[in-house]
Amino acid sequence: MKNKVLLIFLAAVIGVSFSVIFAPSMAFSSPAEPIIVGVPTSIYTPFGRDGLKAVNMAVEEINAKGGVLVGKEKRPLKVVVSDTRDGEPTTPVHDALMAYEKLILEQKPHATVIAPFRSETIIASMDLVAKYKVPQLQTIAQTPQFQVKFRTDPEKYKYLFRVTTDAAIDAGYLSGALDALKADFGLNKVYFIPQDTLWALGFVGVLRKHCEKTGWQEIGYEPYAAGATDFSPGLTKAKEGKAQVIAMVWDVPLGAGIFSKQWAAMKVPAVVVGFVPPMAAPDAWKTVGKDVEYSIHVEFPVGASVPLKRLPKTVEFLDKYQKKFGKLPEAAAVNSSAYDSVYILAAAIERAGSLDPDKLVTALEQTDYRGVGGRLRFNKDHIIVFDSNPEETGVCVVFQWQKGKRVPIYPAFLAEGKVALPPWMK
Amino acid sequence: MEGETLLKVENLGKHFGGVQAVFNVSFVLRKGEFLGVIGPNGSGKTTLVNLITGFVKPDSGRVIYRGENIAGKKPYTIAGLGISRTFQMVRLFYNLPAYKNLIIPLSSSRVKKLRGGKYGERDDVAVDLLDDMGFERDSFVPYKLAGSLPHGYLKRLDLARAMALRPDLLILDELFSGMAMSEVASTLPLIEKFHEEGLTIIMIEHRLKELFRVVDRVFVLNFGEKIADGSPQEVMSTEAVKKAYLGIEVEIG
Amino acid sequence: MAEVGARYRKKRLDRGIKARADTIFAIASYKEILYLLLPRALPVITLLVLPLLLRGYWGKVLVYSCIVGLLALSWDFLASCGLFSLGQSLFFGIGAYVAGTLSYYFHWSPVLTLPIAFLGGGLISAVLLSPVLRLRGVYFAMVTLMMPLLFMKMIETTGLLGGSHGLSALVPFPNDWVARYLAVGAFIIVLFIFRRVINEDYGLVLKAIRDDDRAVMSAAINIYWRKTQALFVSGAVGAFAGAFMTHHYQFVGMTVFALDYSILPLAASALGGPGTFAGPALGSMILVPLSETLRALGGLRIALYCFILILSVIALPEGIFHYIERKYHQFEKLVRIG
Amino acid sequence: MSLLIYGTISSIVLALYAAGFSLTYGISGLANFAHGALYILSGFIAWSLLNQVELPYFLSAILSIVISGFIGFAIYWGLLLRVRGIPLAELVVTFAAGVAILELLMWKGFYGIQYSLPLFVEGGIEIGKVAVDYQRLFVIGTGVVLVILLYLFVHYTKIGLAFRGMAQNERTALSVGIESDWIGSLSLAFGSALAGVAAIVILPMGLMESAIGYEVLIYALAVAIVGGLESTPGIIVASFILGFGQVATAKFLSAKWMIIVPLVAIIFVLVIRPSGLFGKYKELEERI
Repeated sequence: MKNKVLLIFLAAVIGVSFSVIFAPSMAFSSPAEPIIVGVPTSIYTPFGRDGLKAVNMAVEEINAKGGVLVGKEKRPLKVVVSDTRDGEPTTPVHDALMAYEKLILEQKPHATVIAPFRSETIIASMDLVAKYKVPQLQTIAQTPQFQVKFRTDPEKYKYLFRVTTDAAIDAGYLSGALDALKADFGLNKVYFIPQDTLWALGFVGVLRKHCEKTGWQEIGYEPYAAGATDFSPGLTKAKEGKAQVIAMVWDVPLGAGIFSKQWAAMKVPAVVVGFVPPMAAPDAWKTVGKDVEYSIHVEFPVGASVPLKRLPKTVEFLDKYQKKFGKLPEAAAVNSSAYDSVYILAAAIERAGSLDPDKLVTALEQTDYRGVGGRLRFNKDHIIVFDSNPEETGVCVVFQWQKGKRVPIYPAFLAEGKVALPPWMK
Repeated sequence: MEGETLLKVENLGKHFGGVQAVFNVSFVLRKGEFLGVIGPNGSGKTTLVNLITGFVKPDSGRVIYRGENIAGKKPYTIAGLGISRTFQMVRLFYNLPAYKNLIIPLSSSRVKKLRGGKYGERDDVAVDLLDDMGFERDSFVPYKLAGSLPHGYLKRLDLARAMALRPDLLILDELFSGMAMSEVASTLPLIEKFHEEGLTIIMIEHRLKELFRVVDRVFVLNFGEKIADGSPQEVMSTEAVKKAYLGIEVEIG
Repeated sequence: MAEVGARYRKKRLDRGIKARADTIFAIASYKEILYLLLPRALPVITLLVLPLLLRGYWGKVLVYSCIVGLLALSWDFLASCGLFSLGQSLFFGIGAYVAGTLSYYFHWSPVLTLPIAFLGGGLISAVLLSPVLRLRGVYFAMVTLMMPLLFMKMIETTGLLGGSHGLSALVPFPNDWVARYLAVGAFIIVLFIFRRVINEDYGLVLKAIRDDDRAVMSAAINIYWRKTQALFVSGAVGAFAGAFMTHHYQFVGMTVFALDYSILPLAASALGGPGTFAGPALGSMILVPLSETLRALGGLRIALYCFILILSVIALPEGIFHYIERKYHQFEKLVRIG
Repeated sequence: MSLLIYGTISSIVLALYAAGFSLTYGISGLANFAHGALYILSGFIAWSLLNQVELPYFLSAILSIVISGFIGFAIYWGLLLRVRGIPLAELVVTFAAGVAILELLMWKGFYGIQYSLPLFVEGGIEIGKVAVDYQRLFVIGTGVVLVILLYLFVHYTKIGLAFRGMAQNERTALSVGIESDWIGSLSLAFGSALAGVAAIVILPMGLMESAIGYEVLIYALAVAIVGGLESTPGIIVASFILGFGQVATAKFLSAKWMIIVPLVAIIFVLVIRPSGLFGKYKELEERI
């Protein structure tokens, strides 16, 4: 009997699958055919999840204004999502690529935004994108490998754009904060704990150079595996070496969370400076605890999660976001990029007056857009230029937890307060 | 009968936990000899076989076969040297046709050497062997699943499996246990035939009557120790053996 | 039919085409020849035609099905001699990295890397796992489960072989057709070779080892050596699958050791019926397209495999292939009662 | 000093990972591959009880342990009963069940910064200039207590003795009226509960993520293989070898080489002594 049931079940299954295989691809035509915007990313990670929300927000706004002008007719935008699951370290890259490929081949998107989460997936997907010629505006992965590979064959990889910062930029901003600490309080002992992945190492590499130049004393430098679950050795060394600053760069939630808790528990008398999402998140005060107080983080680009009085656009964006979804985005990174990238795409389409990928690419290359992240223009590597003047380039911001609030402290033109030293260090 | 020494066991010993299964056993086996091993239940007969054939590693002592010590060698190595055995509890492949059971020994490197097993030929060889054992080649018996055969047939299939190796020394571990009288009567001549063809045989048996009819020499184990060794008559007349086999009187035919 | 059922009853009979042993047939007519050939010819023809029919994405799915099929076959080959692996991804990954490394550092074309990965992968797997062969029971499964996961972590943390970024922009196949027919071809060939071998004396011995290794040992056969050979064959096939995917996606990264490549073949085999090769092949041909139709479910797919796995292990241990086979060889007729 | 302390800690963590697994296996020969899944699952159960049902922490901790015990029990009667005695089938079923649990957790979106259990006691102390937080000390305590309790349990309680009987010889155990399925299910329940205990004491040190489930399973297996499947002393020794090995590598070499330790240990042990340091060498040494 059981067997019968099973067989029926299987028969049904086979039926379904094959009917799907031979079904013609759904191409319904309406008066104004929508422009398909693909979102192939890992929608379970904070970055993917909140980025997707931001994208939907942008799309709704544009459609509310009647859509995008392609040649003569106004066409609405339509978002199609495909979960690459590559935020989970156990997901095979091939699987993520298949998810991406499925999106391209079945939904026929005219362009994609956000794009996969893990660096290696992005790197691997570059060949895919080049093959299918679907412009991609990636907003999460920051690996320097992107430029390296891009330069090997700019013509082939021209369909790839990056609407977010480079690790080097973020680091540059942080060095500013370090300078402030040095100048104001004479701190000069630093301990580095980067996540052992290319972008983080690049990030910290820049910091180290800066520290050497400006006379910081390096107590230690210890990269940890991205899957690390115990930081006590490093923290102990930092404590024994009397480090005053712990420079930490980590994006994997698990390790970052463990670090935050261990750091808090071990009462290491040092300021954490860097990029530690759980400690930078709006509700870190609750999740990690009061110990996040005085920790200093960089946000790239501006408007990802901290409203800045000096940049109204960021306030506007985050207010809209909060109204729509109830709470601020979790990660202090890239959410505003996702939002901007949709507008950049729309503008480019209108300039190109067509959806032909090559025309679109040329249009995208001419992008000059004043968005949440500042003034956004691509360089020859198809990466948005970031520097320190929102009138000229995209910008980032460094903030510090002070009395349960995230106070921008650097750069000066964005600062709403001065960097403070924890009482237990005086 | 004086022949060259084939197997020489020197104070072999083995205990499982507390139990001393085999204790300081030594004996010599000449080529072409037919040795019977008897003893009450649990006297260590099967363990002795396992020790010689390498299924159990000895704690002490040596097993010298053709001048080299094979104690502690792997079973397949020993079998490869030509010591073949049957099992008290037959070990066969019940989901294979009877004749396919013989393919396994026939495809061993030893047989390849001796017989040069070309593909396809093996099936015929197997059927021949079974025919000798009384599985008529033209009946359906050899092609039936081993699992579907009666116990007597299984025992003989096991024997055939052992013989398929072309052994120099054949060890029969209670081959007759559970066989019907008639089956025993039909199997015994086979074994005698092997012996006459010059095969050296060690036979462990409870059915002393049949045993004594065929063996040249008997060797009695009790509680893992050798208590007697010699021709059937003299062995059965010794006191120790009488005590071991209390109440069993055996007429020697 | 009710009133018929009253006076008649169904009777199942085996078709009387088999004489004596399984291998010997008594063929009387073309009909019977057809009857024997059809189940073998039909799948082959289907597989050879499908690449022409399927467009776009489902072509990819077909390829992937074949790759999983290869893994399932290699799993079944190991299982046929009692070695139960929970880590086909080990073989897959080894092959993938062998091919990837050669293609990345020396820019060798698939023509070279595939065969090298095939042989080398088999060799490495055999050497790596041979110590475990001496152990019974769950050891082999445990070790094969951990090995790939540890390798994944090792590559991630030490940064060897491209580390977590993997090796990309590798030499691709000349075009999609080559890829498709290579996958399908390899799949068919392996399937038929395995099915043939397992019914030869060689396969007989392997199965015997699974059933009763002591009896096999008493037949002067070095079971460990045989098992190692099986390991080599299975490893080689798995490695080939990995190498293929490497070139197909021009990328190899640490996730080639991911659990998916262990579970899918396992589920496929359990579903189709282990020990028959045709079963696992069939299973993967069902499971992969199914999982693609369900891709929208994201992570839930893996859970689904697991349910299928459990279901088939508990409810239908023989697998669907046996069931179909039995049905094919039997015919039912109504006989009058009394 | 710090090597000593943190070595001990990570050793005991490993021991806690492996304890449940080897207990189950030692008693009923069941290799419970759902172990890791149950570990992280009970963590999430505790979390939901704490944050959604809003029970007190202590209560929800205890409850989650009990629940995971019951889940183990249920897995036995629900899934394993029909395949009991076929080791590989058992293994596949538990393994699949485990992966299913993990993937379902992932799918339900148990992923992100907010999922973490609070520490039992905030803060820490200094032992000879080495800072240790109370949570980690607590882990050590739990580990030690657990081992002692297990010993007492197995050697002095009726059911414990029944377990040992089952472990030594199933047939005789049956003949003296110990019911195999009953024992089997209980052993699984106990193993799962132990996984729960481990989760409750260890998880507060970090975040929860279903991927941890796999890691726990790997380490449990690694310890079991190195130490020898069913031997408790083996487990303890093995976890100390691995634990100290890892911490030492982190200290003297670099943190990123830590993972190599178990891999090397396993390969080494498999080559030298395949059945593990303390395992009985079960190749052919049986009467036949």
